[in-house]
Amino acid sequence: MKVTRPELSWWERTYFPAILKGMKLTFSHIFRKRVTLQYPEERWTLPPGYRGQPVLLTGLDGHEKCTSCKLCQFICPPEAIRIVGGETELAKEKFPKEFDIDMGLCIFCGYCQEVCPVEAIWLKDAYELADYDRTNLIFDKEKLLAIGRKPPYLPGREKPLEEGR
Amino acid sequence: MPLIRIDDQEIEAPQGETILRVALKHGITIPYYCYHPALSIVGQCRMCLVEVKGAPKPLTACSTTIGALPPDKKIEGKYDMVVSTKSETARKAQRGVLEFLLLNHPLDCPICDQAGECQLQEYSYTFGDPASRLEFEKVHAPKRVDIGPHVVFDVERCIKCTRCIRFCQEISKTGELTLSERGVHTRVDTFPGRKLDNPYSVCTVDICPVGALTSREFRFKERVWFLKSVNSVCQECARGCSVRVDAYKGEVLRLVPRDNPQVNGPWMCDYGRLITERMKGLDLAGRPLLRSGSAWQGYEWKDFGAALVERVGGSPASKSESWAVVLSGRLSLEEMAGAQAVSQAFFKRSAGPVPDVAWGEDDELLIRKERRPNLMGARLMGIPVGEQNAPLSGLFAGKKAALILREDVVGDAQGAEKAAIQKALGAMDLVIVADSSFTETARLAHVFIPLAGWHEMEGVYVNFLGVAQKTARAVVPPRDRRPFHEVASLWLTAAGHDAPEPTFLGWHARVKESVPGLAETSIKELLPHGLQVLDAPAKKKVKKGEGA
Amino acid sequence: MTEVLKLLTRNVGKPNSTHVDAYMGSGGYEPLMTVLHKWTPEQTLNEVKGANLKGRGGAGFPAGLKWSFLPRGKEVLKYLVCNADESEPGTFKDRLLIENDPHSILEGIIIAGWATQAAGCFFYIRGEMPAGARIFQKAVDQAYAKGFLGKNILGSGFNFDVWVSRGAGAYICGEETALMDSLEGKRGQPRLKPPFPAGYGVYGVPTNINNVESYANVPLIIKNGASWYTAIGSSSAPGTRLFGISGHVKRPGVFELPSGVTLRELIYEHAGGILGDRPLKAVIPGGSSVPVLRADQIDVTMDPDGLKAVGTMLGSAGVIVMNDSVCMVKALLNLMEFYAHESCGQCTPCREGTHWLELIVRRLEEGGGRPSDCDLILDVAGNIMGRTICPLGDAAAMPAISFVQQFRQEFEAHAREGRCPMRDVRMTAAI
Amino acid sequence: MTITLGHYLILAVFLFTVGVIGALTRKSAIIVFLSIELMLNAANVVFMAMGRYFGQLDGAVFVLFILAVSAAEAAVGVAIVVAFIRRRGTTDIDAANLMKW
Amino acid sequence: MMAAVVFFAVAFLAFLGALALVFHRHPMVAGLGMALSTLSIGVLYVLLRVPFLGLFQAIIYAGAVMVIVLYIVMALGREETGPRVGSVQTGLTYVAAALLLLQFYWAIVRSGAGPFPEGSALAPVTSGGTSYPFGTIQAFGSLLVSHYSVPFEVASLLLVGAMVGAVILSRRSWS
Amino acid sequence: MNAYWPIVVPALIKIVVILGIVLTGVAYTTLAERKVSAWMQDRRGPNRVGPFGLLQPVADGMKFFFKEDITPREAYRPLYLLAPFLTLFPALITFAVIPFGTQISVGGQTYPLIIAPGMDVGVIFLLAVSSIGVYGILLAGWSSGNKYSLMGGLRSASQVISYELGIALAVMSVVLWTGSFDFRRIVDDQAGWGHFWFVGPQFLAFIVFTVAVFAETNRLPFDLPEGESELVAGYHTEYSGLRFAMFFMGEYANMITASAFVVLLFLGGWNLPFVNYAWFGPLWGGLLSAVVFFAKVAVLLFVFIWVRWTLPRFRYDQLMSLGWKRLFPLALLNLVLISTLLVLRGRP
Amino acid sequence: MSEQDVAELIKNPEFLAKVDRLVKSYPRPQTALIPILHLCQAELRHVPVEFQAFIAERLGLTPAHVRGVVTFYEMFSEEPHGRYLLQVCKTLPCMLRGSEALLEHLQNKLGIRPGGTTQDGRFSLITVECLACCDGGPSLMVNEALHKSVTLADADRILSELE
Repeated sequence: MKVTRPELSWWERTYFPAILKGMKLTFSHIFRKRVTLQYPEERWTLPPGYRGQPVLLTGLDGHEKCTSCKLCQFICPPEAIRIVGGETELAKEKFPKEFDIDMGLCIFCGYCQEVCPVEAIWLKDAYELADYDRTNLIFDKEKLLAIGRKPPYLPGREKPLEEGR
Repeated sequence: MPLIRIDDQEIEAPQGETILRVALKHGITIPYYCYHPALSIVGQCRMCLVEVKGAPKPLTACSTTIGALPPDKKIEGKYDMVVSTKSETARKAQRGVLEFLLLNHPLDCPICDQAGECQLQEYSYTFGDPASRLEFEKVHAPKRVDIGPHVVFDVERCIKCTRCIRFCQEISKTGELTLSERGVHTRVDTFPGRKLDNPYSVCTVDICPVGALTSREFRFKERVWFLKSVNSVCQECARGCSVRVDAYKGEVLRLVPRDNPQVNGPWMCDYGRLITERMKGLDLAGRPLLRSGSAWQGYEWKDFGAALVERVGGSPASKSESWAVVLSGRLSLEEMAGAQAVSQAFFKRSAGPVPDVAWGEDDELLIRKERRPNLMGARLMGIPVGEQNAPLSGLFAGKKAALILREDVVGDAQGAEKAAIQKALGAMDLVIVADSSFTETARLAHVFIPLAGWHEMEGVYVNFLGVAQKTARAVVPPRDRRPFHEVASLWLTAAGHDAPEPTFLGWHARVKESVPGLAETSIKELLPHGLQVLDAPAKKKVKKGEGA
Repeated sequence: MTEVLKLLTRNVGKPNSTHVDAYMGSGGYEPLMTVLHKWTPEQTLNEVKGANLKGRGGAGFPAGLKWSFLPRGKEVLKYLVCNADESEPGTFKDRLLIENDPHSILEGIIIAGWATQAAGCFFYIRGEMPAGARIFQKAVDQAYAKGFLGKNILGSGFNFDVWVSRGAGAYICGEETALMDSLEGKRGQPRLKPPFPAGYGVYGVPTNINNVESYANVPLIIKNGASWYTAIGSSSAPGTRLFGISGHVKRPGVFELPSGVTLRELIYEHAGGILGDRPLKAVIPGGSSVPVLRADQIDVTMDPDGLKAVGTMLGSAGVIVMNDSVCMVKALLNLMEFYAHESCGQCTPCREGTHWLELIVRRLEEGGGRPSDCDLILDVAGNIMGRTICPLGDAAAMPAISFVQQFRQEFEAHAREGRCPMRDVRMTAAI
Repeated sequence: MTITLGHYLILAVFLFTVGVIGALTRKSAIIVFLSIELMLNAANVVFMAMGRYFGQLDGAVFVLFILAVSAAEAAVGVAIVVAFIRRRGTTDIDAANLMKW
Repeated sequence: MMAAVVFFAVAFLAFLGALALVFHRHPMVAGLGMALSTLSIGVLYVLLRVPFLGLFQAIIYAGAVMVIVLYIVMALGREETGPRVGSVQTGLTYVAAALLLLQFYWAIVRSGAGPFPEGSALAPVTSGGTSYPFGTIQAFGSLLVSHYSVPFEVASLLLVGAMVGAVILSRRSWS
Repeated sequence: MNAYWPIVVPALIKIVVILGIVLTGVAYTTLAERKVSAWMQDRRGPNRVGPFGLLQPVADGMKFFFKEDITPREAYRPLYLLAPFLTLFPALITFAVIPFGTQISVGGQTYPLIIAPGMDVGVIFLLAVSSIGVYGILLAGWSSGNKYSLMGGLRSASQVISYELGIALAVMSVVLWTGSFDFRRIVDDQAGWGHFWFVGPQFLAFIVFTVAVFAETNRLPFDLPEGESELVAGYHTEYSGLRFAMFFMGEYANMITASAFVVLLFLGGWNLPFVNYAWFGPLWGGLLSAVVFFAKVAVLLFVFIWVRWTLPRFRYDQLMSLGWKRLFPLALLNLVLISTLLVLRGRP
Repeated sequence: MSEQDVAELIKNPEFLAKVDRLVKSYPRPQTALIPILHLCQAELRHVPVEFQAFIAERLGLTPAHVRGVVTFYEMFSEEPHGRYLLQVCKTLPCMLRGSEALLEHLQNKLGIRPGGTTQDGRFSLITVECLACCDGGPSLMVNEALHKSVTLADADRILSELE
């Protein structure tokens, strides 16, 4: 593409006018309204669909919905998810004996939520996950379930999946 | 031969051959479920419907045979048959059948072990409609049916292709399975109280095109797309079935037969597969150990060669006749070559004998009573093979030192024989044991060499039919175990002897020198189906599959 | 009004008609003796061929031609099968013959055996006809006693056996290969064709299979000659046919008529008209598995060509008549339940498709349907049609398609109103 | 203690000698060049000290000239070194054994 | 007293820098040694009451010449070159250096300037033939543009020539 | 020795005071930088530590103090350790010759507000010392053993050398004008009736000098040595903790020096138009002059920050071309013009 | 219960003779399977798995095969039905002639649903597909006896005769 550059006068070629104009602009900003959010005191209203802490959900029967299909483990770009599957007496046959998410690796992409066929994993609106110890960032099944949501779910977010097929 | 056209491809096909076989042979995709190359043709899944010119309705490719037309009736002047697998008619038929198959098939792919290697899944993507038109409750049937000791049956997932039933009728000839009920309630079933319990029962899992039959041992272990597969050889009997070893994260999770008409067809026995279960119980060896008194001392490999040389050289039993060198039929050819070289260099005698361990009986299909995969290899290498099940205590009588490779002579012996061997070994000056697990024999050793398991190394094995096959490394040994040929290189070089490179290829070159059948062959020829290096003695034919 | 003939049904109603002596008293077994003593098997075969006897089981394949497919010669082991598994809804003509005139069937079988030099015949009768089985078994025993069966029949050197075998309640066993499987003591699942029974039948032996009525025609042909036979009825399907009329007619029953008779005549003359004198709504002219006809389509001759012209088939000539009290959706539901129940479960489209059709039609009938269901039925049935091993798939699909095509408004009315519009109309039962 | 002219001269002498050693023994062209500069600086010290001794600024003027010259020399010298390295890939003056460029 | 302390400290640093230049294997350290040396000499100039010349020394030698040299050394990478220890030339050089030292010493002694006689004490600051005090820029400038005007111009010519030469030499190509 | 006390004690006091002011200035310049940056971006800036974030520099300093000090394996250790000092010390030493006010008289004694009052070649001294400062950058870049650091060092060195020419020539024209290298003379020449701040008569020099000073201090738009998008953080990429803090302080100290330099040469030093400090008495006049001086410096520091958020970074070849092809000729031209003017005016 | 019955049955020489006769009467023994199963169904009113195993061995078939056959055919059941098996034809021609009413009537009268057995074990009610007497619909088959054109009154009479 051909870009036509404006013909500049000698004065303009020194760039002083442009520089001064720019300085004026930046200076004027000093007096504008501040947009900073005073974080711990003020907080965002999170938009719906905000992708924060991934958690595990339970079904109406109180058991985790996860069937250990490992699609999330497969899709997870940073390989933050580790699942050990096992057989259960429940109708779903299979359940995760172990289910870890390494929050140190998680990039909150939400692929796991997207790919989960049973809507067992969900990115909740929690985002304050910092810790002093990396090992504390590996969230195991119990923890993920504990911070996960239990039915009955809040209205408006998403309807709980019908149990069974 | 009749000239036919399938889609745009002109093919000369033998008369009487089915369309499906011809198409498969020429790389044309026709979906199918009930057809299996090693089983009879029933044509009941109706998935392989194709359009045949002149036929009023689509025909099943698996059962429609090719015939010759008289010259004046040839289609388009030259073809005996014109088949279309992609025409609107054919596609519609395939789509329709697939829709029917999926009607009552549960959508539990996330749970199903077959997901990832499921023909129903694959064809659904290729041929099916994205959405189901069924708006009714699916027909429910029992799940997790305990159909046999190694097989679990999910009735809902079954698409009634009857491959498993035909397998039991035609291959294992045990007939445990049948269809029961009828209509939409038709299901595969056993007789009450009689399980699917034959030595080949897991083959039904292999041939099940969906996840209806699952292996109890592999069930829910791992999703198949995580598995890393290598071609290998089963180690459990002299048949040496061609297998595929599927492993994940350093653990061998299952063995699946590879279709090899020369050896095992598409089948393998349950006993061979259960090696994954037996491996779990093994106390897998770590690093080289030397014993003085009752204390074991661990070594690094780099120091171990010298330690070995010193221990052997310093032992009073340095005369050749005082050494017993017992090899195993579990050693690969390369390891045998290594053992032979070590034996000649340090003990001034040739290695052997190789005990011929046998139990059970040969059956009509695959299982051999000789339990070592490489006995024929030992014979080819010129290493003497003992009498079948001959007691081993005689080998150690009067000897002062022993080198025992991959054979748990103590653990495998019984009663008085066991005591005799224990006594003989206990009285020796120097016992060197090399194995991949710390066996009972190893407890009596002065030197223990940790060997890589068969799944952790490459090697060539010759089965009783004289077919040489190569294994590949399925798993990197989590601890530092090595195949014996590498140990041999270490040992020989530590003493200043010439030795090949401590690699499979280095020693394989040495093997080629001593096995005439292998001399002219390349490694490539040993893959994937092996190579007949010896005329087989009265070869008993296995029912052949032709590449399912 | 076409004259009711008494050829096949000549012995029906006679006292003691099932006894061999009665049968022989009216000239029975004479044709058999004729062929055994005077005719070669070839001659016999050609005579039947010449009569152009069309199979009466439904497919209408010429019987003589079918026989000729069997390998020739005495030395080749072959079997005959008589298909007495009459289970098509609306068809009940064979029961009449079996229960009233078993010997004419038996004679036809033995003549066919002579013509084809078969070793014997399996008489496969429905399990639901225990009486028929008993009667026929008795007839066989009598025939053995008279020497019409067994070794060296009537001194001709011809050995022939008849084995009576009962089915056990499976419509599909009326299909020839399923019947053979059933005979072999297996699940009655149809076999893949080819190989055809003429090459690979019962026990893998070349086998010929014919319907009861077909066999019953054979003595008549032998007795009177092929030319006599071809003169009766229409030229394309000579001979008389046993028309069974059921449903909403005043006089249901079996009528033996030449095949050229029209449907209207059959219903209004022979069967005495519509029950309750209500208007006619629909007719299924050839057993439940053929396409249905509307009331305005009944002026057709009851032969294959005539029915083909209105898009249906003669089938097994079982006419089911429905008056205007019938809800067509309910009628179809009944048929679909039948086929779903009777599908053997072997091949996919039939196993799954019939079940699905049943579900769709039931939903329509029960009021949960939607207008698109009509097209869904057509599409699903179309997917079954011609995709199955045996004709049961077609048999289920054809009524489904024809019901929807012929009575689409009624189906749509169900969907539209969310209920069966005729649910309050009680079907007339004239009992 | 007073600092005399001798102090400056002896310092200059030492610096100069070290410069000579560097110029003659080092391989690197850059170090050789710097050694020569060091010798110049030693001379400068003498100029300055003498000028101070005689109460004349002429020594300082000379120093200024030498500064100018050495700056010029630095420019040319560095340019030569750069060009040499470009051609030979080393600063080793032994590599400069050809009488042509 | 103060001046003596400063002198010895600075002289030591100058010598140290010189030694680093010649004997340190590392060209970067060698260069830094040279820089240290020149800076120290600059301080000596200040002690000798010509402060601005000392600052010039710092600006020109330390600030320009040495920076450019080090720049080159840096750009070359970390090549290490030591002295040619053991070669004949090295031996001869040391002999020559020793002889040189002796000769200088003899010369200094002969001249009566050393070692450190009180009489060779540096003279008090005088105007030195100009109307300005010794060591001031004014004095220096007037001397430069009057008595030394011709050498001054020649030096500037030399500088221009050197500049042109450097540019020509470091041109990659003439294209 | 007693003769020294009247000189040494006030000098020591002045050193302590000036260093205190400068180091505090450095600290708060960092805060100012962050605050002003924030304002210009409609943010608030640091406001957590202390009122309005005033203790933020303390917190930062503490943090630097406790941070781990890492020496890379590839680093050439002696020089790596030396480099930060070579950056910081020259930056601080320059304050020795910068006068920051007239003088104050306490107890009959008059103390000029400069650490080294006798230095009549302060301008050259300043130039000399700042030319030494480049060693720190050069050594840091080279000794880190990191290609980014090396590139940063090389860029910085050539940039500093290139722009030093402009500075020297611009200074020269001022020196020609006043005929002295003494800051005090230069400032005095800008004081009183009939004299102008040199920003007027020496406008070209002012422009050249200011621009060059931005480059000398590696500030935007000339912060190529740090160009984080290409060079991570330039020559101090590998430094952390206290050593990094030294670079950081050095950079801000240089900014203050540069601002002071500009104020002294062109903006009239502590002079204000129509103000005579003698009016306020010997003590208060002196202090007031110092306050005015530092206020001017502060304004210039603000300009530094202001420019940072206004102008984008130069490309390296543009930087060089600006230095050599624009500023250098301009400075020469200015020198010729000034000389001509002086000759025409006939001033000695 | 069924185990005992089977044990008795397969020891009953009369029954065994019948079986043997059937086996011999066909060209190949397996053809006798369905007739034998009919025998058992008639004797025990169902075909228990024990009998299936017995007959499989007798005929040289696998038990699974026999089970497949038993479950395939409608007339064999693995669970016993009542002494009288009432089979109502529900297919179209019979439906047209009132089989629904008949079935409803029987249900009400016996208090069982199709597939059920009365508590006293006398009657089992099932629906069957076409009995091939469409002209005589609605048809009702009681064990092996076929009743045509069964009115509700007929049905009552038939039942009462059985009691």
